[in-house]
Amino acid sequence: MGEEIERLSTRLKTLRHEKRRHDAWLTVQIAREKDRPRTREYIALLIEGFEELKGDRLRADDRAIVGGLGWFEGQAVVVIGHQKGRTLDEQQMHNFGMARPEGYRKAQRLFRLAERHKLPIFTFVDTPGAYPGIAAEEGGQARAIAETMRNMARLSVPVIATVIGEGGSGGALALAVADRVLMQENATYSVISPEGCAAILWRDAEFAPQAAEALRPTASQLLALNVIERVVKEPRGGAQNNPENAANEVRQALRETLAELVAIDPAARRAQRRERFRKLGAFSEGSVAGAVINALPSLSPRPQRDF
Amino acid sequence: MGEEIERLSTRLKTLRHEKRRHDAWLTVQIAREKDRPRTREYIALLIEGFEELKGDRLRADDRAIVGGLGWFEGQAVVVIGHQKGRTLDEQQMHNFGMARPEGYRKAQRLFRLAERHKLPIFTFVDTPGAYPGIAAEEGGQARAIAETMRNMARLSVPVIATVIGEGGSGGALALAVADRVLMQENATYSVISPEGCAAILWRDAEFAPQAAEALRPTASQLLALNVIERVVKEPRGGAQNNPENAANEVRQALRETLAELVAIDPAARRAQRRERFRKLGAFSEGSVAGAVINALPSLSPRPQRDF
Amino acid sequence: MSVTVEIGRRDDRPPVPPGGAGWSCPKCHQPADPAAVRANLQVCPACGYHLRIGARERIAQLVDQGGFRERWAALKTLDPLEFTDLETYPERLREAQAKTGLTEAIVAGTATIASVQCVLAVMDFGFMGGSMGSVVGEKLWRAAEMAATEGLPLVAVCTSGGARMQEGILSLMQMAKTTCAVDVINEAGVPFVAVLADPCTGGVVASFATLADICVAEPGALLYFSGPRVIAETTKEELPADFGTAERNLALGHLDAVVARTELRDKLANYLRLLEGGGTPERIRARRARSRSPRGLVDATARRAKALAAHARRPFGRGDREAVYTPQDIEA
Amino acid sequence: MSVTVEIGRRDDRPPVPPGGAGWSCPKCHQPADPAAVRANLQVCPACGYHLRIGARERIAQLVDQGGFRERWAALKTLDPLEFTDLETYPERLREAQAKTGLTEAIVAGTATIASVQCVLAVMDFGFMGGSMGSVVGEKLWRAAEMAATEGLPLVAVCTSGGARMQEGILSLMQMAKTTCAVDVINEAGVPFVAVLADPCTGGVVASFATLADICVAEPGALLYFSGPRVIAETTKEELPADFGTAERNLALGHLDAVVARTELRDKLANYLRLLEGGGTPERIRARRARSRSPRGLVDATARRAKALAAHARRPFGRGDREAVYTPQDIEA
Ligand SMILES: [Zn+2]
Ligand SMILES: [Zn+2]
Repeated sequence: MGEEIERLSTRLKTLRHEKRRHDAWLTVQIAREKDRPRTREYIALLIEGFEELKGDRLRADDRAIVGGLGWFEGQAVVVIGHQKGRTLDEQQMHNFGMARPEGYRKAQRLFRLAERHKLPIFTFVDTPGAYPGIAAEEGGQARAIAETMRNMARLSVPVIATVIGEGGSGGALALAVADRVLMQENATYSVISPEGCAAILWRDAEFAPQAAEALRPTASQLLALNVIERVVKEPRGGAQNNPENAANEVRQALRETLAELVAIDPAARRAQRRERFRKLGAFSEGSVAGAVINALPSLSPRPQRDF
Repeated sequence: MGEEIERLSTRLKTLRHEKRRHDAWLTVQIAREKDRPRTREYIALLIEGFEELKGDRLRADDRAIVGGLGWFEGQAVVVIGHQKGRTLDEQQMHNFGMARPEGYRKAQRLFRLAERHKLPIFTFVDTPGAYPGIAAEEGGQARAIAETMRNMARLSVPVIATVIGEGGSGGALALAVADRVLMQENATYSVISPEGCAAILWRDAEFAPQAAEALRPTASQLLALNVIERVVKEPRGGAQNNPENAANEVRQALRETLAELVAIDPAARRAQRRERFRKLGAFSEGSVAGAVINALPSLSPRPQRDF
Repeated sequence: MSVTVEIGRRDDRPPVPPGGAGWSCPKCHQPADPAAVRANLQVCPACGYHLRIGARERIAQLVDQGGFRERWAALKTLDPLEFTDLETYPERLREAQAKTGLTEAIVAGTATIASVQCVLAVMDFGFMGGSMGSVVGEKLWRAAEMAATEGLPLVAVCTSGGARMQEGILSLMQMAKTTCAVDVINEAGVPFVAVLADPCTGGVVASFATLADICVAEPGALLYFSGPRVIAETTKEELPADFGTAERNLALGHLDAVVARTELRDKLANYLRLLEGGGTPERIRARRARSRSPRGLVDATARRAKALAAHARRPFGRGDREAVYTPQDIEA
Repeated sequence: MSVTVEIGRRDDRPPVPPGGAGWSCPKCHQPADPAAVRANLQVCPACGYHLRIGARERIAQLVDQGGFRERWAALKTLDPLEFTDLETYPERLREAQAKTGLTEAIVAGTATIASVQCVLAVMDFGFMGGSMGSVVGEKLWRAAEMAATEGLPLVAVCTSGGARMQEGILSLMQMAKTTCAVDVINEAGVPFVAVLADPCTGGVVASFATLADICVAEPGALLYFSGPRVIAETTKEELPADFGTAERNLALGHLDAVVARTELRDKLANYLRLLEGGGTPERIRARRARSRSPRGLVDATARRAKALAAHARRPFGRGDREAVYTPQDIEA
């Protein structure tokens, strides 16, 4: 009987493991779902009187990032988000949501506009990553991302980032140095794509599902790691099945989060934002017993839904 | 006898007029003199331990503007200037001192460096104007100049501009929104080149000497118009005849002007800088008798030197 | 010191499009009834070509009925350099005044645009090519200062050939002066929106105009610092056919939007309301009190009234400050 | 909590250039005496090719004799994601530790560089490709905080392959964390100079490294966010032969200067003195007092002493403030 218990226990472990892998990989697929609502859809559903503001004031208007002004429940806000597009034409026009330095600099100049006029900022994150082209690199992609993060960190106005699809690497983080990071149930956020990770560490992109599991890119996992503050529910099967419903969930999360942030003094808010990112990391400080810093809550993945 | 007086008086007027024209045009020639010391020469003669800092942090390093850090009499300063070059090779390398947007943005980022570390700024102005090329235009020449001016206006550190050669139009002014503007005796500073002005208003560039006279671009004339604060002496015949001596005159002017500015509270200094430019202009406010504002001192040109 | 003049909702001397009764569009060559073109805000009904309009017609198009009070109309240019080319500067000024009926290349005052109160400054290309001299600079300064002092947004409609050579170096200095005026505006935290109309070039586009919070242009407007002739002469480069157009500038990141004249009024009002959406409760209350004056609401549509109400609801939260800028605030 | 370790002026285990006794330059293929190459700071005497060096050798090259105290050496990476690919993360860490003799990809502490006191953080490409995980981020944070608190400049020598995938999202977050650390530095108004050594890529070059006041690179160093392989795979573009080199980046406006390793120490000292040249008299007096400690001046040359004196003379004037930045200070 002891043998049987061990056998069943091993089998259960394997199954759970496979389920985790399956869930992670499935979420990656849903996050990339072609029909998933994008930044423009959420703007249309959440923002009244939206006025798009184009250009980086330097050399280009990057259509992989869309930005402007509009009313959110009676409050004027600045909205900035990656724009992927749905049809192939749209996707090409928006470069699949992969921003160039011009896009990040457009975001920066909209931050300045928001700061000057004390307008809260909503960002929507939905990108496979920053565009890896020669002109983008040579046009200062690295520093453009760094500056965007620093300028977000410096803002005195409230900033809320919502990950609505793929949150890919530095190109995503550049719009997410926020007071609060919200994340839709089926969105992902990771340091590298599962395929990229598999190609490097497994030396074979076919191991993407394994990499997806290892990277723990799902909303519930990131909540456990304190990387996000809130998981935003989606309609069964994903936001694409009912965009209005998905938008309403986002609306409620934004409303409650904004109310929370508005109640904080701007200087304190900025200090807390910095502290939020300061705390992210997992390390121990050796010799001293019990001096483990930044220990994390359990990471055992909790089942989120049934398929 | 009355007739003779009239005749002589007319003749004298004509001769004075011709002398003014001659002087103005001659100064334009000296200001453009190929061997005249340029920004780099003054840096070498005035600044110890100069460290050139390149690049706009966006897309290029414009060699028409040179900038960096160095010691001026024991005080660390940021130095920024148009660079023309002397030999044809040098001139081409520096694009004849005609800056592109990248050059003005380099100046802006050096302003930020100066502001962050509370370093006074010296600028040297020596340009026929901003570069009128397609890429420069489309890369935002207009806004680059506007932003540079605005950012200079906002600085809390002391800023001294010295016109050392040609001060040509907006391309020159972009580095001259300073607390004090100094100008070498044979430098010029004007809204348009005499040739350009003649081509438009006389419809013939041959009238450049007439235009030069009309534009009143010389240091003594600009002093009378309150556009500059101080005329810096040059060796007989021009700075090129004795660069060390010319540099020593500049050094003394910079030393005295900096001492004056350092004694002012930063906020007051900034307010005064704004007021300085606010006052420039000549207009009257109609109906009210005696309400003429911004009336100017006599403009009768005083002879400056004998040739 | 300043004189105020009322301009009605419709200019009583609207410039008839070129060609009078037998007008046809200079772009698409379609004939049209001049009255219809005027009613279409001097935009060709067939192809959307935007005709140039003077300052007074522009104001009439933008403001609510009776919604403009001119200020600083008594400011007059002097002749500081005693400038003479083929004519004297005073002669040129007199000709421009006779031709346009204006005293200078800019008209400024307080205005109500679709119920939003603001300070409005409008340039006139017909007056010596909209060139910027001491009076243009001074009126812009005063407009900016009034906007800052009264907590009103500033709207500038810019069209200019550049600096006014006849004022020599002093015209160049207006670039710095108007730039400092923008700093006054920014420091006060009030909105500044610029509309660039055909053509907007030289010293104006390289100073206050492009420093606005929101900078839009009319379709087809030509915008550049150095013109095609200077570029061709200096560099021998071949210019693209659409060089300097508003549309090309939009793609190049230099404009927020290209806005058709027929939509300009509503867009401006929305921009201003949105930018004021982050002001302090005090400022909003003050604005609201002003906006409630009967005149201000005469032609407010239901949508506008709703936006206005929403605008008033907007609580921003504690710690919000009036002065946004500090001396250290050097931004790109 | 932190442990301090002394590192001498010269590393007692200098890495022999590859090939040992029979060394020849990987670039110009000229043979050279390894000892001569080491004496030349691991730069080929024939062609100037800069060999990669580890953190301890770098520190030894830069600091004055006895002029480094390591801090925060006890910080150890955890395995927050229980990450396993072909090996577990703890296994990879142990291998890296065995290979480099370091606990992590960064060594940080207080230093004296040519008599200038500073906080120094040096990365090591040999440790898991200089990848940035939680410990790299935390050490940088502490270095920045110490610089801000003690009024010392920060020098960071950066070489990295990017984020450490084995820490998943937490490695990505170090980009934001180190960026915030730069904000701490800027707010305190202390200088920050970064040296980019071959290679410096990915998350490091897209966060704190390129936000330094002065950002220089060693000759030939490769610097990029996305690497040639990713670019080629994604875009099929053909890369220029010198893609990503320090020299090309200099021409593209991304670096202040390219500095040869043999000049780096003196340059760094000059940069730091110049950037401190605008500090308040109080800060300068405090620094001067520190610099006067016997150790600080041991190998100060006459030139340096003169600069130091000049540095102390520098009066900046009244109204000078310590905190340069305000929350509103959003700069490009
Ligand atoms: Zn037409
Ligand atoms: Zn070699």
